[in-house]
Amino acid sequence: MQIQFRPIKKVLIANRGEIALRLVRACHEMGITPVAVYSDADRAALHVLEADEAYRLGPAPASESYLRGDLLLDIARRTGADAIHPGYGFLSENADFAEACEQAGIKFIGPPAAAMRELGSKTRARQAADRAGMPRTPGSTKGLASLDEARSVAAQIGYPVMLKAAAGGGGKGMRAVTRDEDLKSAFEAAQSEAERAFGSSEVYLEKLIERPRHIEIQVLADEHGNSIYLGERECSVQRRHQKVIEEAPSAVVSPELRQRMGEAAVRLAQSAGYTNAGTIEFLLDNAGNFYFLEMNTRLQVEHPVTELVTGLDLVHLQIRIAQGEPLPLRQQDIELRGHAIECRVYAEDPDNGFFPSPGKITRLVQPGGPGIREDSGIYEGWVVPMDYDPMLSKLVAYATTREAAITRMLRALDEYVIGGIRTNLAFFRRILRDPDFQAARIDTGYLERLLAQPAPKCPDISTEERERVAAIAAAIFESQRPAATTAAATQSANAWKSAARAEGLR
Amino acid sequence: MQIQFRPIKKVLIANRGEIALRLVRACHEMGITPVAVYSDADRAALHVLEADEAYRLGPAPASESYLRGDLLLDIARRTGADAIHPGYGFLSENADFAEACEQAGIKFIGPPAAAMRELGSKTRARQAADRAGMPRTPGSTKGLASLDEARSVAAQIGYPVMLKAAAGGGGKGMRAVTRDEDLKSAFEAAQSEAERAFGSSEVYLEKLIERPRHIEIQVLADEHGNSIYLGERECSVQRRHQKVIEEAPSAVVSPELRQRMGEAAVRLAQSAGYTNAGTIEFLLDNAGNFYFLEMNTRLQVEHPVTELVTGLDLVHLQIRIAQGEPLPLRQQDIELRGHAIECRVYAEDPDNGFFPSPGKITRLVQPGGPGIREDSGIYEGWVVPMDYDPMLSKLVAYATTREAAITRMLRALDEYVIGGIRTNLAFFRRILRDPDFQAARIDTGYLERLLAQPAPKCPDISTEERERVAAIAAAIFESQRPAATTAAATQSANAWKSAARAEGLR
Amino acid sequence: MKVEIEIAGRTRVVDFTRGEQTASVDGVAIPVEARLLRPGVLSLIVDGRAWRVILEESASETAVLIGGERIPHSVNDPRSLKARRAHASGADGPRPIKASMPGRVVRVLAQPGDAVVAHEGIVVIEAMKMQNELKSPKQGKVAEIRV
Amino acid sequence: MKVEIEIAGRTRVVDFTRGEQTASVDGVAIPVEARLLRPGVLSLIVDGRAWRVILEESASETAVLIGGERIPHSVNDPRSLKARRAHASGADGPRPIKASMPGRVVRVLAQPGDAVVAHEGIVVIEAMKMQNELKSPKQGKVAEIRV
Repeated sequence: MQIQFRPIKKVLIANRGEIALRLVRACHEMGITPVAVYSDADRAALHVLEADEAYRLGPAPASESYLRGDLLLDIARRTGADAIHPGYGFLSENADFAEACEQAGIKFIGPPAAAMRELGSKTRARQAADRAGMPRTPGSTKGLASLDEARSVAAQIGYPVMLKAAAGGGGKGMRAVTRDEDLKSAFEAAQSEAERAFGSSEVYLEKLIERPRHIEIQVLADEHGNSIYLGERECSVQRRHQKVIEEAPSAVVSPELRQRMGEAAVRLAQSAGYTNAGTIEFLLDNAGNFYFLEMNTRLQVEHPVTELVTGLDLVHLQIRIAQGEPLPLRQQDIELRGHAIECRVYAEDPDNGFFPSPGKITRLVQPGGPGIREDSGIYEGWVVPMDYDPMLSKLVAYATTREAAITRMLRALDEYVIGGIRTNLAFFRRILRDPDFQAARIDTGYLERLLAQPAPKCPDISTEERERVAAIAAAIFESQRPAATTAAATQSANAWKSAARAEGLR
Repeated sequence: MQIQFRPIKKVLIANRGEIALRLVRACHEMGITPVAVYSDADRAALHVLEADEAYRLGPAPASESYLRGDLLLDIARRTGADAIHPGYGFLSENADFAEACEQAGIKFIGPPAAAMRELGSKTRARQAADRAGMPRTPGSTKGLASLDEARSVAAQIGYPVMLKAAAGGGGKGMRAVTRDEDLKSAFEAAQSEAERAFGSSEVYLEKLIERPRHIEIQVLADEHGNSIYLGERECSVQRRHQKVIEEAPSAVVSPELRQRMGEAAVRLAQSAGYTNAGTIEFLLDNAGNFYFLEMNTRLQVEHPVTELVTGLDLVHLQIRIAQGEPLPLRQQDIELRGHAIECRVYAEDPDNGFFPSPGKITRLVQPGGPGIREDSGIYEGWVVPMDYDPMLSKLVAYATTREAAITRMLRALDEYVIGGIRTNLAFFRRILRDPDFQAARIDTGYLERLLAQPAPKCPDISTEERERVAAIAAAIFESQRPAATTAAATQSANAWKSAARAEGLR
Repeated sequence: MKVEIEIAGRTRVVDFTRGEQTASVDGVAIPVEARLLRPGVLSLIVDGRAWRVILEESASETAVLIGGERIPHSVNDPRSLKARRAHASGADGPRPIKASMPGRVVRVLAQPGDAVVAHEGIVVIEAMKMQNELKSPKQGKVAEIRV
Repeated sequence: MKVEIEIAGRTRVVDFTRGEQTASVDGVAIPVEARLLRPGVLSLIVDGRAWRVILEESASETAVLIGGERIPHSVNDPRSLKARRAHASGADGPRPIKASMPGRVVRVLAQPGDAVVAHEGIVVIEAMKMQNELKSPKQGKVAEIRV
């Protein structure tokens, strides 16, 4: 087929937070006009501040704002946007929305609706995997019609098994089953949970892989039939099936394995007529066998680690593909260099059951310097809303080796201060100092095991010394209190002097 | 010779500003204890805040603080530092200080004193260039004994010629001479200026190259006799012989030319027994001939652009070399990928003759996101002292191509706000938008020519629209004035409401 | 001036004199050089060691952040409201639980009068797409629940 | 409220009413949505276009930064000291020159009573290793020099 070049001049960014800002930046870099949208909770967000145009969607709840495809299309038409970038989450994997965009003559920056439907359902994706000759976990490729069918499949592949929702994601509608006796209750529980969560009770059954690593392959496909893979990301460090740390490349993936996984991923994408950026997720067992898990038909949160080791910009490439351009790279042009690690900084309290912690950021000191990239949408004074995902920032460290990337990330974490709300910064320090993580002895169960152990005391500095310093600091802050917010105190040539002034006031 | 591994555990950082902070970071990343020093003007500087130890040197003037080698050695001894990193400027090219360090048993992270002496004097360096069979500008290789000698050399190489101070740098003691009649006055002026600036009146004479590009080669040499080059940097965008923008690679250096220049540079370093990081500067004429200019026996301000295109960390490598480690890389491991551009952000006012502009930074919004690295030592509230070089920050953009790096840098410059003092941020926007810069039609005279032209009006936005928006904003700020500094104003759900409040107060 | 600071259940007496470069902690003198960079950000040099100390104040507690560690403390100062609050929330006596964040109350697990043990769930709150339990800080009896 | 703003020698009347999402400039109404993110940093949406506006206040002038451009202005407000200062420094009448920065005075090029043309050097100041001339802002006569 002959695809002609359709230049994109204005992009509506149908998202919020760090990814919306990252998309605004990419548009500016490409001479494209970025149009931001915002809910009432995001009027003061950076993606609104930095965009060229901005329009209100509605109240804070996503269902009344960022999920309102109709409003988004209205705004796109009104402002004359020729494309919409969905980011991740929200409408990014909604085939109906992608279709509505195409019908409105507005380019959806992502795969065609048909490919999204084909690969969006886990059962249909498993069928596609079979057609593409890609290894997958043993088990059913269709929804289970009955408990009896579940029984027979389980007997056939052997326990332990995993029940999963076909429409699933984020661990919902998932049940691990180790013995036949438990299958009935688990089957029913998974069905009802799936019904509630995704409006579909379809569940299927697959062999449970012991201590698997989560390895995913980034693919790019243009509209001229060219597809390439950009190596893998390892996302084994997870909590409640949510990724916490991602890295590229994986410490255990050899060039040969990378090629086999990459070629399988490309086959799957092509078999489904996939275009633009996508990610194929695999489980890797400790024997080095990989099994297809699912495909994410969008840009991933963790795409920066791939950008750093390949030297490419995935968003720029997404937009160029959407313009009908052929891929500017062939597979042999892709070369991985160095190592990148990403920490997902969340507004949550690890010391208190990872309790969410929205609220005002009263103090912000962000790290910088060599090899540090941060994608975030926060600033000092920003009030983190309670209405959305609690991710504050993606802190990424790049260095020549994995070891150097870890020590660099630790350095950046030590520089980082987010005051006023609780975050998981200290939790990352603990993980990055853990010998198992440093030796890359990780799997999807690693973090739960680490959390089961008591947290080690911080090394180097003695508690006594730290508490002495804390006492001195606390006393000085106390002495400053009356003057603390005045410019005078900030500029005070010497804290003692202003302490004196402060006392004088009493 | 047999060099054994001498692990470095504590490094005294004999510098200030962004480079001191960059060195503190490198130490933290390598598990080394960084010791900061500060003058009275720098007590509140970030390199002090982030270091593990910090000691006062003396009053603000460099001659009483950062140039006091004796104090630095005392502190190093007292705190048990096993090495000193001089950064750039200050004592970094002072052979006597390097010698004093060695005598004190403290490793000077840089070349041996002998090599510094050999290559520090421009005339002796030119002799070394001849021995290394490296092309240089025609002219004398010794100080000119008399005006007559100057006359004969000039006649021999032909006008126009350049008079230069042997101990020179930064354009001081330099005179371009186009006709014999002007030689006498220029010779005397150059001599006295050199005497005043460097305490040596030695001047030499070389052929003036028309419209040269400034191309420099980064070299690394370990103490086992291995030397490599890390490609070139182009620093042709200069003002008053000061670099303003640097990039890597150069748009006009072919792989073949890179190899010839690189190998010549390595030969020179080896002939002088050079170790650690160094830079050989060349002039490149428009016929593609290169001429040795001088060698900088230290880390360069602009080293980050080389780090980004090679994926290496030069400071880490400097420290490893100083520890007696062999280079972890061979020449064939060095590969350039993508393009990096650095802007030197200065506290100066381009609209007012580049008048220096120290003072308090009242507002700071720093850029970030993909491909942006910033090495700086500033923060909101920091008072930029008048006692030192006015460089505030090194803003570096990396992308796959030069074009993409330029648009990315423009994006970052648009995000960047430094309030309270004047900076050259807008000046960089002008340069990066200039067709000649974009086409890499640059030489060391480029910037002066650009400055001779009237500044073009900013594109895209009409003056009328901008002034209307400015008027609205000014009115809103005015309405906020009484409440402006209170937290209430910041948090105000809506500027109107607090405007109302503000009015109510009147 | 003399300030009493309570850290990790221990009271420390910090005494420093204006202009002088030393302070004493529990009677022991130490060389101290302090500089407030901006409100809440303190550069402290104690006997040659450099520290970045950040002040963290919330409705519930005051703390300083040092080298990534969060150190809650209270100031024993009759003038200081914080001190009184800190004492009020000691191990003994009634202890209020406040939701550390806004959210929707999903379930109430305990009733006034119920005896609860430490870390027993009292109320379930949902925010940021997650449900979380507000737990009892100590053993005791639920006095009242306001939702 | 009504505010008169002088920009580039032209006076503009901005009128906005609390709570309403429109403002009028010189009598022309425009949809405006404003939010102050922190002191001096304003997010302004004017008829769908988004602007980041930064307030820049110095002893000598008030300006806003928009899209990298610096736009000095003054507020014609009897209550505003700035307005008076702005008027004082018009093209006519005496115009003071202040060194925009601290530094060492190296040379004084003009004497009181000297006639000078615009941009003529008056005083040479050295700071940050550079010598710089303080130039006359306009043609006229040097009244006095205080160094």
